[in-house]
Amino acid sequence: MISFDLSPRIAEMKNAIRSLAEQAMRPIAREFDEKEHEEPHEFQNLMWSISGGRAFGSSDDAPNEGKSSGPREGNLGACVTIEELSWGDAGLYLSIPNAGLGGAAVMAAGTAAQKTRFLGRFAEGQPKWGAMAITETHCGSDSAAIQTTAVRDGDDWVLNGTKIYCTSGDRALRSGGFVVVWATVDRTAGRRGIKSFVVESGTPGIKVIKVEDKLGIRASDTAMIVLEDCRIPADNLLGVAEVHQSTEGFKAAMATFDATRPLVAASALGIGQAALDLARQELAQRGVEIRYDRCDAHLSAIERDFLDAEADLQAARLLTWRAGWMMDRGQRNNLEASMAKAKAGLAVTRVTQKCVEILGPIGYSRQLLLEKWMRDAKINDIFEGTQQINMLIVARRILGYSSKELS
Amino acid sequence: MISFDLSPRIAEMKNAIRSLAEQAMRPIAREFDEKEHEEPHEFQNLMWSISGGRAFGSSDDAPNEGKSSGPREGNLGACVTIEELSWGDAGLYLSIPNAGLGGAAVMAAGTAAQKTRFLGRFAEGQPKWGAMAITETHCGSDSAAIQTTAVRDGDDWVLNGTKIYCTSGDRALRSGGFVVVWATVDRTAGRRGIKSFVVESGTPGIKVIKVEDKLGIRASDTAMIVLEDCRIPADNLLGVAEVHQSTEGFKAAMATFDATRPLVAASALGIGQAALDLARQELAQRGVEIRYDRCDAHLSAIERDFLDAEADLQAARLLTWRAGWMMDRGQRNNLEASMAKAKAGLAVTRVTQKCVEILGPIGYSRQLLLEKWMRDAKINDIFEGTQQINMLIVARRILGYSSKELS
Amino acid sequence: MFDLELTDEQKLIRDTIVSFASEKVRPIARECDETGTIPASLQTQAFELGLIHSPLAEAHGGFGEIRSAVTGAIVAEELAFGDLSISLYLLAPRLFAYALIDGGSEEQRARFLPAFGAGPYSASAAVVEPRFDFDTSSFATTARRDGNNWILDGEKCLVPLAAEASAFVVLAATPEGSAAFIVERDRAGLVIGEREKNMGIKALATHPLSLKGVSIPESNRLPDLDLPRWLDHGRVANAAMACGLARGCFEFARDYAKERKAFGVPIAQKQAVAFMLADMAIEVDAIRLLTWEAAWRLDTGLPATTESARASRYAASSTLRVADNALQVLGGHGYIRDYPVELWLRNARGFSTFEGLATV
Amino acid sequence: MFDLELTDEQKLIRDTIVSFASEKVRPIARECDETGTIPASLQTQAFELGLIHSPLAEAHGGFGEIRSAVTGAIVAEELAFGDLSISLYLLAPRLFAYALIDGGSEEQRARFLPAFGAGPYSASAAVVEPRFDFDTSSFATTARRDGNNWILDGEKCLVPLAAEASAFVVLAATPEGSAAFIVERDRAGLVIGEREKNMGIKALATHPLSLKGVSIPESNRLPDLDLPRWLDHGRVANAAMACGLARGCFEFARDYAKERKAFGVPIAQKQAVAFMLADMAIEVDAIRLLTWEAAWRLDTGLPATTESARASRYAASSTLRVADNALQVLGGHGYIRDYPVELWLRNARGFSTFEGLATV
Repeated sequence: MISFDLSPRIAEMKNAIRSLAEQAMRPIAREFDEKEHEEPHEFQNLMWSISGGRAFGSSDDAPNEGKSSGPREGNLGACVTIEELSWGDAGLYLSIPNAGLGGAAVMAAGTAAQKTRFLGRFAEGQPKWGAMAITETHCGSDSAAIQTTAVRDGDDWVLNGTKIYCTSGDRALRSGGFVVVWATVDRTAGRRGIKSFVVESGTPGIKVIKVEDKLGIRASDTAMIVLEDCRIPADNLLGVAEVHQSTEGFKAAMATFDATRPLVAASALGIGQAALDLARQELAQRGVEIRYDRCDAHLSAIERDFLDAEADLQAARLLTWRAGWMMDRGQRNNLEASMAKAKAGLAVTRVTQKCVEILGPIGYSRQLLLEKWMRDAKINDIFEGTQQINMLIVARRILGYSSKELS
Repeated sequence: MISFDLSPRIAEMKNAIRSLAEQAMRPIAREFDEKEHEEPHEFQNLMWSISGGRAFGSSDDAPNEGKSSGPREGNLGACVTIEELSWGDAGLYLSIPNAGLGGAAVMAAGTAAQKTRFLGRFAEGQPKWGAMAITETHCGSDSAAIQTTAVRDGDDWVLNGTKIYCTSGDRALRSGGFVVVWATVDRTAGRRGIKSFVVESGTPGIKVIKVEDKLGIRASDTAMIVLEDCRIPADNLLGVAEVHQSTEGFKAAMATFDATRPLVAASALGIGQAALDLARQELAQRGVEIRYDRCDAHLSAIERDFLDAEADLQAARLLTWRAGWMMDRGQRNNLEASMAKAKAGLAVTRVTQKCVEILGPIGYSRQLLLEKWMRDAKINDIFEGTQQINMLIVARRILGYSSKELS
Repeated sequence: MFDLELTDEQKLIRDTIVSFASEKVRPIARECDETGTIPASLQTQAFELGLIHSPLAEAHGGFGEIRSAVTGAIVAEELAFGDLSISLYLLAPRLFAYALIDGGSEEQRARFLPAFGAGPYSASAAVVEPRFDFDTSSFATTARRDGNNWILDGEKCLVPLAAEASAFVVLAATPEGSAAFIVERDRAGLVIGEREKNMGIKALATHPLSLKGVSIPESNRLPDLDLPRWLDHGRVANAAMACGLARGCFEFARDYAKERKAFGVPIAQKQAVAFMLADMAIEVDAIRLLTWEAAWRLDTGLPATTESARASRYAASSTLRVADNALQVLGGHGYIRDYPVELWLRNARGFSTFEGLATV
Repeated sequence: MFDLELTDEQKLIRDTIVSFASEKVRPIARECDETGTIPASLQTQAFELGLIHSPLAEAHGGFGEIRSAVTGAIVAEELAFGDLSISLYLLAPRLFAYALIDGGSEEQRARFLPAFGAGPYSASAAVVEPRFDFDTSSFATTARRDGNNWILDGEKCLVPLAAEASAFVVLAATPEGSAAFIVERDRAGLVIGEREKNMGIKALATHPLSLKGVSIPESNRLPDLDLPRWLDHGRVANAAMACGLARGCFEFARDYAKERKAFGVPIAQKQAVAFMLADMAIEVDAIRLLTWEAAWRLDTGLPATTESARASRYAASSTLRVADNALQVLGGHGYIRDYPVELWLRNARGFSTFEGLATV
């Protein structure tokens, strides 16, 4: 039956995370924007201790897995949680130690043994990060064009190549975590040749050569990683042996995104909501209240902009929740995940830009966090599939086209 | 030296046409919207007598051609004139007897002898129309896919095929005018095979089988024309004999659009300006004045919408004037013509839709002409190259791509 | 907890309306628009579907069903997918009936509702006023006390079914705030004006109502109508209809774009067209989710003005964009009346111009 | 008659500024943004170009050139194509100098202008106030008469060159309307606040100015300044700079899109990208034409408030869209600071937040 109620468990979690965001994230948000590349250790340790290393939003966060005490709602829960964390600060959220995208890839494509082997470490010891390295200097959206190679040599794979834009890549390699590296076992085979490999922290031949300076989300590390004859055990290839021969490896890895795109969308929502909340509050302090049940002729330009921005964000939120809810029900959500990501990425870009404008010189100033949120927001239109890539996926799904028919 | 002044000649013409629009067009605009397919004879006769059959905006309207008494400004003048006529009524403007698009094609691609032969009739006798037939049921933007055939048979060409969306096609064939028909002399040759042929009124084998019911511009006739073994003299093929062997025929015909797209844009501007003028006047009557030098925080939503709409239209107007001005100077304006058409088509669509919204139930009512203008406006985003086709042309030009490289 | 699955009953209702809309409504939509008439037989069919009277008390000839705004939104979307004018035509009597069910006195219900239970019955409501700055936050139509009577003065417009309705619910400002009154068609001072001519919803006859010193007894005032709530229901219904219209546009443009070839391939294979269609698909879902959220709040008794106004506003602008883009995808075919898209564009433009016309 | 051809002189000026912007400005823009400083040597070069002092009377060390808003727009576009912050930095002294040329008394000109003719000289203007609803239609900063003096009170922000300027033109409301006053930096009650931190234009040092009972003599009031006209000039300059910034974004994104390959072809061959670039190209030209139109009206003495406000407003929103789309075309590369586009997006967002900062 149609309901927009969050379960008591999720609602409670939402409140708890909101408090955390207010108390542990907001106060240091500006600091770690300005001190780019410095670690918010205290916050990271706190989050490690709270979460027990579980990734917010990786599917191991799903409650009741295999139990019968209630419906699954782990993905929806993750959407709500991540929104709240990003309401606190999106850069700090991305700096939280957990298995991250790398963990999601292991969950999506790994064998049971691999899950145990690679994810177990997140339940113990010091904070750790997992990361995923896909993008290369000359290939972004076009993952099938990856140039990084993996060559079988006896019981090992030997990896060579350069990866860029690897979120948390530096931390993953410094912390005892791992990086999931997409590489081709056969450059002539296109996407059929693309497999994903787990490279653990401490493996010789992998190193970070640059951590990027960015427009926003500066508390998050974005690494450029070089692999030079990086040798890893044969069974660090994610999935069963047969993936070697098929496109299953690529598909499984791509399927990671069906789970993670709603989470990126959720992060976008948090930033957008933060901007709206602040703009409303600042306007209220100046005697401007937003009215909802008026026609345009009775609204000020600012009120109308605010209403439109808020509606856009709420539309994105509901699309995001739907994508998470479908995942929880075990339904394929490839279309809905891309819808949510496309809508939320664009909405948060516009919402934050508009809120800065609404507040004028104050909005543009670094006195408020608002301008930072506008900078943070834009990444959501870019990473884990740009706006354009997600629109392409939506279009293919609604039209029933293959990636060859609509490219 | 940069100037936005209209020459006295154009300014005077503008005023004269505005009076005409107010007195001869506005009063009958609603009538000939409702009586679709009826002829506004009185208006047409008036225009025939005033213009001497010269097409507003065909390049034979350029003053001082070959004389030295001043710079050419015929195209810019036509832009201004057509805007005023369309301010009066775009449907009636399109019903004015003249050589029209067919005449423009003769001017662009015809020999001197052909110009005399086909265009002379517009200086004498009863009102006549010229038309151009390009579109077919299964080819719109893709003119190179034309299926209508022209086969050489002795001293004749024999044409077979069906054409749709031929503006003034019915009137051209009833009035002693002509239709320029695009047909292929070799279906396997793509655009190289496309040539344009003049089919005169009264030629056996050409007939109108349908006049379309439309959303707007209902005073204009939009004909579906069938050619069945329609036989025309060999030298009704526009251009010199060599065009037969090259793509020049196609290119010359396409070049027609460089001249006519700014004129379509100008017509769009007239509709948009009419809507803005009316909205401003209706608002003023209700005590709402538009202020220009205020920030958003001091504007009502309606004022801001109005300002944005007006600015969009003015931007389109200046782009349109530029394209006409370049044509007058003999500069290639393919890029600028498409810029103007794309911008104006979209602007007028939005401006009229917005004005209807601004005036609420009154705007939606057929008591005012405003709702008609919204219906009329949309054609400008479609005919003589849709929005998308014009954006494609702009993109090709700025990127230096061929139509193969960017399709 | 969060759930987007319809109940089995809702699915059944939806499937029934889908059939009705595709078999009875869509096929006649163009003709109705061109002729400006809707066959009255459709009202009989709507009655058989229980569109109006199922929530009436059994004593009044209904089934005593509990109304659900969510179910109402599902029904309205599917009807409007068929045709907006016909959808408004069939649902208009609800404007009157539901106002009485929700806010009428026992006596008022007994006086008017049995007619709805007995068969198709025309009654309507007069909400909109002919002003550019009309909204439901303040009415220019006034009601003042005169002893035991109310005197109503003002101008209304866009009143559906006005030519045949037996009575109207009229919204007016009183010194104590806005209120709703029953005005029978034969009351002195009530003049039903000439049929309005609008750009869209042309199949639906709407009329202006002029009230000049119309005197009605206190017993014609709806004593218990939560007017803001009733208007919220109206906004949700509007948004749901916009969703149906937008979905119609999207599906038509999608199918067309897959069929229509240019430059050797279906135009849907061109990114410029494909992205427009993707945007349309996203917007249809976005409108529906915002609408359902507001509807769900109404059903659960939560405050819903923010959400219903948001859904209605979003739906109005988004549906216009969808319809405009659908026309653009069709190009020339979009502009001629052999295809339905120009009709949908005209109808779509209506949403933001007549807030409050439709309800529940 | 209508003409879009520059004069030979304008072409020469443009070419000079193009060289300067490409050789001296663009190469240091990123470093200036990151460090928050602009080399003072640029001011010397700007002086050599005559950017500020050429319209001064020869007696004041200038060339007595007649100012043209059109030429000014050409210069501002090219400078901002180099970098917005540096452009504002170099042009800021005009805020002061031109106000005196246009509206100062003989005595005021003799007192202040020779310094501009002698070499780089810092003076500025305080226009913007730190309010969300600031615009130039009404100032919260007040000036009231006190005998032969004026007492100024209020808060200003976004004042360029404030740390070094010898004097400011301060705009304030008087009982007779808005007026402009010269306030020397050492006047009692004038406090120059800490350097502001903004999202963009970070290379340019701006400061708030606090005026608390600042007393200045009547002779510091600009007697003949047509303030609305002066503000119109400012809007045109703003719009011209926005055009330069937008053009920079467009050209960079266009070149990138032709180089960058995905799925085997340059991304510029994908309609989604190509259409974004086409839109950017159209917008750049649209901004320029609106700007030139307003500038031409100023030069010919026609009323220009409508046109300059329109150009400025259009430019602000359009440039933001262009910059945002440029970033989108670059994808990940757009988001990192190795590329200039993120800097341009931050700067572009400034236009609608600080109307009135810049003037010819």
